[in-house]
Amino acid sequence: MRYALLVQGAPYSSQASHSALRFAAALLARGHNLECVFFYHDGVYNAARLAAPPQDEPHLMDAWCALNTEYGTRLQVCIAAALRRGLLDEREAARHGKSGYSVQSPFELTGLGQLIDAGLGCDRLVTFSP
Amino acid sequence: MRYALLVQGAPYSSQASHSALRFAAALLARGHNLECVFFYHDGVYNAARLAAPPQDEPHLMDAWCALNTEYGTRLQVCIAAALRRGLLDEREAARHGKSGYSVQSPFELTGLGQLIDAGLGCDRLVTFSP
Amino acid sequence: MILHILNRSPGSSLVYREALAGMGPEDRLLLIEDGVQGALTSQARHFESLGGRLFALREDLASRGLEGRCDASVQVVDVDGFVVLTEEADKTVSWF
Amino acid sequence: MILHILNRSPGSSLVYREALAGMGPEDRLLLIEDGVQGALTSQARHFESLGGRLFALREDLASRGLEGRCDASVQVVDVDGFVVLTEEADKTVSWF
Amino acid sequence: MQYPTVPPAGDVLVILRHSPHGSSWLREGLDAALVAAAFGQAVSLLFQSEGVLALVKGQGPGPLGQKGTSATLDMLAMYDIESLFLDAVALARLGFSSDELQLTARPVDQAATAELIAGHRLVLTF
Amino acid sequence: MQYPTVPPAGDVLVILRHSPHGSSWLREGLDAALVAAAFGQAVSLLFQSEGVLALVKGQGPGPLGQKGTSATLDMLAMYDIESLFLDAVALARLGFSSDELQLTARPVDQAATAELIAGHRLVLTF
Repeated sequence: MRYALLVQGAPYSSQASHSALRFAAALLARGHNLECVFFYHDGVYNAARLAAPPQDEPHLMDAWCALNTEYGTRLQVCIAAALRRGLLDEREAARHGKSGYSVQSPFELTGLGQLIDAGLGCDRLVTFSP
Repeated sequence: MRYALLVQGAPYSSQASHSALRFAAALLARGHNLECVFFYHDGVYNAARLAAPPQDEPHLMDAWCALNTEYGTRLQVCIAAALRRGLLDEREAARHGKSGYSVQSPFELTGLGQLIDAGLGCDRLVTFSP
Repeated sequence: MILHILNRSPGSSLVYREALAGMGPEDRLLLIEDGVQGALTSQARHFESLGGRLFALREDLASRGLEGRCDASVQVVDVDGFVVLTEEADKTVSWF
Repeated sequence: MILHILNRSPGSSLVYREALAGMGPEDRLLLIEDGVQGALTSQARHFESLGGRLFALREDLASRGLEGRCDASVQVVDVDGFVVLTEEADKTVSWF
Repeated sequence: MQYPTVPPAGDVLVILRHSPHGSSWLREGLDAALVAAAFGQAVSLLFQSEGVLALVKGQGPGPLGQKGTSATLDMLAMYDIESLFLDAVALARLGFSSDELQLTARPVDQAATAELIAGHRLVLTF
Repeated sequence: MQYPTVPPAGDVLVILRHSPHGSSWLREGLDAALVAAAFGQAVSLLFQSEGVLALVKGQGPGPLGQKGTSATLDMLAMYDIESLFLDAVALARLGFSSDELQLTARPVDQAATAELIAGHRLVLTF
């Protein structure tokens, strides 16, 4: 089946990201496809490229990126939720006259329409919230 | 009296920052001093330098910075909470081998000891949480 | 006297029980943010043990359209009153 | 059949009431994260209307040291079982 | 009070469980509903639990001019979102009646809530 | 069960209301307690509500190896944090008894909780 996940919890603050990643691994192991993970509300903080967790803790961002590399899962971040929270890719940073950027590929800033598409287009959408 | 605030809510996600800023304005108007604002838990996200909120909404980061400029209030961010959430100043970014940075002056990354100091050294500590 | 500050509604969160458990006989409770729902006539019974020691923040009531629906047992204060409450208290404890 | 997923404990959050209100007679409820507290023998009464349709995630029970304290009415599933539950359901609804 | 026994079905049901101002959940949920409608989906809203407070009249800006959500509610009709429901139990518990609200929403009880959820292809809770 | 009528006073009381794994509140609260103790303050801990689950035996890592807090509890003694209290009502509600816990903490009832809060200069809730 084609799955999509919606993640709404900030990494390290809530268990949402951990639960979603564990669920992702299990569904892939059962032969399903994970089309995309959509990050909304505080879930957008998962895309913060500078995250530097202690070495004895899971590196959530690396785990997200591995989903993209190994399975082609798209990592889509709600742009409206991201901008107000300080998560800008190079293009948005330029557009807002800011130097530097805080989001990079494979995370992509995108509109909420992608969430609706994923929710209606995939066979299953599973939400992990704080 | 000498006040300190502890802010633990992410900006825009919870009302904590708005409440704290309003309370700060009121205590200053009554002639008190606001020695510092300490950011912990998801409150550290208030220090994200790239925040680009819509123009018809309050710019929380600018409001924090104004407290520092006008009243000398120190803006102290728990370094351990910040690093795992992707909030690094130039020094920490260099130390972790990352290009770019997401926190800048007048926000300062500091240890939790500053929170204890503020809590015991000031006359009042008021906490705003999500 | 300690000022306790509660920002959750008794209709969705049970933290108000711990806030009440932590209060001494002179302590005061201020409802802010979503906590002001507890000041509604329909909700104030959760705090009836407090007698005259229950407060709610006017600005948070007003922004929610709830200012006219407070229980008579609640003292409504604006943010300056919030500061005064912290001045009068030995310390504050926030419940969330 | 719809799979409802609840990650809050009935001891601190009242969202379990809305989750139950949203459930049809064939729907299932899976407790995850802090929600697994609801699977404790002491807490499972909140979900007694569900009969055999209450599940709890084994890994979240185990990491909290609660695996041995589940009520007999709860079906404990691991994360593979969680995926199976989503396969069998028409859709999922998360309550938090 | 009359409860619909068979609520209309649709593509997307957005359940709003949070009150205005305290968090961004309500606003972000409404945004998701507006976008779904703009993409041509048939959208229903269910104001549940504290979410019914979104419908209270006379709301204003929060501290620092924090935007609320009542202006967004006025946009629902423009987006053809007219399938509005509210949690009758929660409304009564908070001491409000339906005719005191900014918008008209159909009160639903527990059975109708479950039918609403079953009747939509995608259900998002905020 | 005996409740202390006059709990010891101290500099800093850290109230832990959240359970392990579900959020970072418990860990961040414990970190604050350890730092306060390292700075020479007399620190007390109160495990309240779901926070009493921090004391349950047999905890392990969460998904992906997410660290829990039980190793941190073992460090409390090293930091001279020996003034530990727990919410007797919450423990009973969850169906546990004091002797099933990883650490010994004195059960407190409502009156003792208020005294604990009054008896410390700084009270932080997590």
